Amino acid sequence: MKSSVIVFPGSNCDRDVAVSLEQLTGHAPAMVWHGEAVVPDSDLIVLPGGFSYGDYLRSGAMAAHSPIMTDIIAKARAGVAVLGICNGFQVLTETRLLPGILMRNASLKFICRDVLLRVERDDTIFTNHYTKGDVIRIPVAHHDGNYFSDDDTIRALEDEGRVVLRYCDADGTIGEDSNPNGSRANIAGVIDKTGRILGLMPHPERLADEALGGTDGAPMFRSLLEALH
Amino acid sequence: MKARIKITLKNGVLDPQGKAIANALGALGFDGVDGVRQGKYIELELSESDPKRAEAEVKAMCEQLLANTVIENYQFELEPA
Amino acid sequence: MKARIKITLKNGVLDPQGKAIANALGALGFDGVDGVRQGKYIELELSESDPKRAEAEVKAMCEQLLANTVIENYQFELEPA
Amino acid sequence: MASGSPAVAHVTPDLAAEHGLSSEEYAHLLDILGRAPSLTELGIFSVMWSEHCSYKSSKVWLRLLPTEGPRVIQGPGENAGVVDLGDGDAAIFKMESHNHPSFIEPYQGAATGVGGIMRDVFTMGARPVANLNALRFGEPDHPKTRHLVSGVVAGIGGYGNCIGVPTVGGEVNFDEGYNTNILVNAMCVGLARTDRIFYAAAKGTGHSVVYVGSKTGRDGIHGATMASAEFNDDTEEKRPTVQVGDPFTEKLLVEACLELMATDAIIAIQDMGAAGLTCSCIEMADKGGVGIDLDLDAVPTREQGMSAYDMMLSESQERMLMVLTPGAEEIARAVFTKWGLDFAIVGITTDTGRLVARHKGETKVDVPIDVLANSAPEYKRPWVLPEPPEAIDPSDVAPPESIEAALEAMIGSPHLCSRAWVWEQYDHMVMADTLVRPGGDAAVVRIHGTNKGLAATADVTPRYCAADPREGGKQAVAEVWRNLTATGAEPIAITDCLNFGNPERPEIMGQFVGCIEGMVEACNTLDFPVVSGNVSLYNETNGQAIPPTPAIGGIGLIPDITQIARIAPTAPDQNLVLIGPERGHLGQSLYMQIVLDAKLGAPPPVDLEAEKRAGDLVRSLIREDGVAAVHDISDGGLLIALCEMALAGNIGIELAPYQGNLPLHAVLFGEDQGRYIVAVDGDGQDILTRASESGLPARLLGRTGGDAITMGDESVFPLARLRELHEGWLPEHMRTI
Ligand SMILES: Nc1ncnc2c1ncn2[C@@H]1O[C@H](COP(=O)(O)OP(=O)(O)O)[C@@H](O)[C@H]1O
Ligand SMILES: [Mg+2]
Repeated sequence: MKSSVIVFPGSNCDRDVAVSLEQLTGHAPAMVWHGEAVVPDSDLIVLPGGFSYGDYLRSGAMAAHSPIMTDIIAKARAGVAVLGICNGFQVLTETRLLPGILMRNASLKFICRDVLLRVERDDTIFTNHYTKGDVIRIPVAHHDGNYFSDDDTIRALEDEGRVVLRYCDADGTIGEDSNPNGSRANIAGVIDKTGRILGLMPHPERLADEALGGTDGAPMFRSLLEALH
Repeated sequence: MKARIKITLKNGVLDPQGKAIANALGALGFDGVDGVRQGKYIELELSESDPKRAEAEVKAMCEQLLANTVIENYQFELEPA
Repeated sequence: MKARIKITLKNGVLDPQGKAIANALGALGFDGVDGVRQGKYIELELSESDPKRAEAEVKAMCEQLLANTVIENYQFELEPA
Repeated sequence: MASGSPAVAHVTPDLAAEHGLSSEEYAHLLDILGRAPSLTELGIFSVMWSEHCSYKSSKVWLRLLPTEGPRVIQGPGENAGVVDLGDGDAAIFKMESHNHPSFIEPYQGAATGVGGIMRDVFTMGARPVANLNALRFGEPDHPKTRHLVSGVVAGIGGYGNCIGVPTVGGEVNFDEGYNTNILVNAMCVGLARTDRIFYAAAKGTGHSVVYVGSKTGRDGIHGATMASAEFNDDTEEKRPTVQVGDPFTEKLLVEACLELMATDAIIAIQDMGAAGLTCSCIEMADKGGVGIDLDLDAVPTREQGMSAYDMMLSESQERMLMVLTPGAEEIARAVFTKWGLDFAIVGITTDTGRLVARHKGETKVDVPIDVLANSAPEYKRPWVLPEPPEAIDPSDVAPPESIEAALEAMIGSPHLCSRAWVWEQYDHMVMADTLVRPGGDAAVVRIHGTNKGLAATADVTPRYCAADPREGGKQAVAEVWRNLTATGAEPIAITDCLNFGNPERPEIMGQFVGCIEGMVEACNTLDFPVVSGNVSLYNETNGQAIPPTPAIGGIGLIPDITQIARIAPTAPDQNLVLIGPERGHLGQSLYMQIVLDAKLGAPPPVDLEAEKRAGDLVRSLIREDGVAAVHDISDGGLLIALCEMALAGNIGIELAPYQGNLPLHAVLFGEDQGRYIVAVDGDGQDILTRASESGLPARLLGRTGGDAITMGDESVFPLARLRELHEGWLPEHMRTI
């Protein structure tokens, strides 16, 4: 499996996700500077977490216009798998590859802690190593993770089964108490119509190593390996 | 020229900051506040001096970067330097 | 009444956001931008209908909460509902 | 603004006084220059001789601190301290205060404090890997407190999160003594290779002096803005002195500096911190034994019409000064341009031994560097150390109405409640090496790509220092050592941030001296050298000084990350063993403060020899894989520590009835020092034996199990209730902001 991790000025989880990719897929990704014109031949392109351009103006807004994005958008349309984690998810919504937007958390505070997620789909290239209904523990760390879309879009997402992960409580119940940031319908991750582009706020790369206290993030990388070898 | 741009959230879009401000104002004892919306205000210094061209330029900047037109509206005024 | 409040950074205060926006606009090919300052824009719906009292109220809100007067200036207009 | 060459000046003794120079200091200045200074020169002397830059009141005492040890590569005197972690790894760390700016503008003050301390660390070649912060606020209900807490915490998070360095630890105190003088102390720990450490000494002449980072504005210009206003014809609004942090630029600066540091381009590098360009030039030149000629026309500026005075004294953030090897200019320029940062050659090193600065064709500064750097006044200010209070016998301290009531009041108090509301606003996991997150005794981060861990903590107990500065100074160092030990780390070295009131008052100077003496004793006994630090004096308002607060930050090494102890017991039926003395010391305890509303008596004495034996024992137990969990006992005493363990592990504890002679409340809430609770899978007998072989008291406390803390048949505290109290107070208190 060939993967590339895009490095924007201000990315700061680029190394973290590269470590997970290497450890869990056995292949070190190419680290690609945002100023490049093309992404090297890849099965998977990862937009990592961080604060691209300081997240000034709007999270992900300036990165969405980085030179490399033209090629990423073209490759995504041609079917290359794209994974946007946290800031990467924000970039994907700003480029409109994914619908909606990540607004300021309802608490207005940055929030960093483990959250519980219910896996809504186990038939995607990102989640086939989970089982539908699994409750997994993965950290979030964001200031702007409050997923918003208009009613029509939310309905379409639900109808098309494009919500892949939702914030939940220990027995999988979806409710306000388990919603860390005010996201509509407790949405933590959504996928595009083709099933090749996933954006999620939680950081699977942060709990994919027993030494860090958990491995619930690891199946995402294994899923990708199996689907894309 | 100077451009003064106001970027506001569209109707129906959730505004966590506005809501928090409304609560905080209430807590401070300002009780006649029926609604708060927070947006952005951006001032640009432009070297362009032709109002028509400046207008087209600012519009393009708003569409491409400054506003996210999925959720935001923008409005601007130009002022000769 | 409606209050439209603009909050801007005082002169001389660093504006990292404005700086980054200026760079991004340059990268997008807008090269006639000599300066960018980013501020906040807040709209309030007030139940007060007396302009004098509304003005005093909004001023107090700005001083106490909306603006950080150590680094920010504010300015507002009132508009009858 | 002043015009003309240095020889022509409007400077008067009055203006010198407004710049904070005493008449003796001004006379000394005239003597050094042999003429009146220019305004810019006056500004330069005033900042170089300020307490902040010159340490004039504290220097004589700081010399007492032990600064050497087998692992010390660089002690105090550089941007940060450097210690050896073996295998070519080095840790570089320091703590610094940003108290006053944080009181004026909590978000930006705290944010720029974090930015400043990080620059001190990456200047030396380290990648920052962990941030900590020690915060002191006024009473929770003081009208300013909520606003300050919320702004400071958001500012620390705002900066560190954006840069992508985990904020993994710290402490928070509330006390009326900080009502009008909060303390914001930030610590940064970085990792480097021992053969790639960068220093400030600008050796060699004819080398380019290079400015990188952000542009210079008029922000933060030394308190002299007021004075210089008189010289200012334009009637612009008064310049704000608050600096705004730009973490995005700092992130780029870290990456660019580290990229250039991988080459051989840099001879010397220094961040521009307090007193900006002035201080960085003088320090680099002085350490290298050279002079510097500056061309101020080349300095990147962000505002129109900046004078030499403005440029020399600006404290704009996110800037560095470097001296490059000949011919490396273009390599360096390419790196900084790639990262979108300003890069300018602003000067050259010379053999004149003088700092010369020219602006618009005029010489604005021409001063001897050696004298300027080394002639700052040094004061041995008068000091008095009051008689320490008498120790109070435990049986003379009133018992609570009930143990339940006391525990409820304490665990849900501002002093002992969970700080999760704070650290959840900090990204404490970014870099994916955080092995022990906030909430334990010390945080542990993995040394990237290795099997080694670095433990870090920051501690001091100001109420002990106030009651008895010597004992308090000792205790602060000992507690740091203990918190590191409790994770299994070998404590290596400390940094400090010494926050006190006005040193011109003998009783304040006495607190300072006492704390230092206590620290010296503890550092010596525990082999725990001081490698960097910072002094913040004049923390007082209207004659009301803060409690003496020598914050200590320490780091320790864990050679094998499979042998880390955490505070959470891991299963039911684990036995809990107390190691260390039980004397029921309640003087200056939180029991006394919270339950009896008093701050009386002597603080708990620290027996440093016993401390060392207890720590060494606990560390060996951890490394022999002999324990399931470890927690030290500090604020609030034994029962609070047990509750913290139970809550962390989400498992109850059944305590055996106490059979000794002390009053029960003294046993449960006494703050005797040098103690640990150890959880083990076995019966704990071997630990009792090992302790007695080390000459340490130890006893079995009880075992884990159930969902409550129980004590015989008498008392039951359901965990759920404890959790509600412990985790509820801070969010609830801050909800109303
Ligand atoms: N300001 C803070 N930032 C991050 N972590 C904090 C802060 N304040 C306290 N903590 C964390 O909370 C836990 C308890 O703190 P404290 O009561 O000071 O511990 P101890 O008594 O062991 O020194 C520690 O893990 C500490 O790092
Ligand atoms: Mg501890």
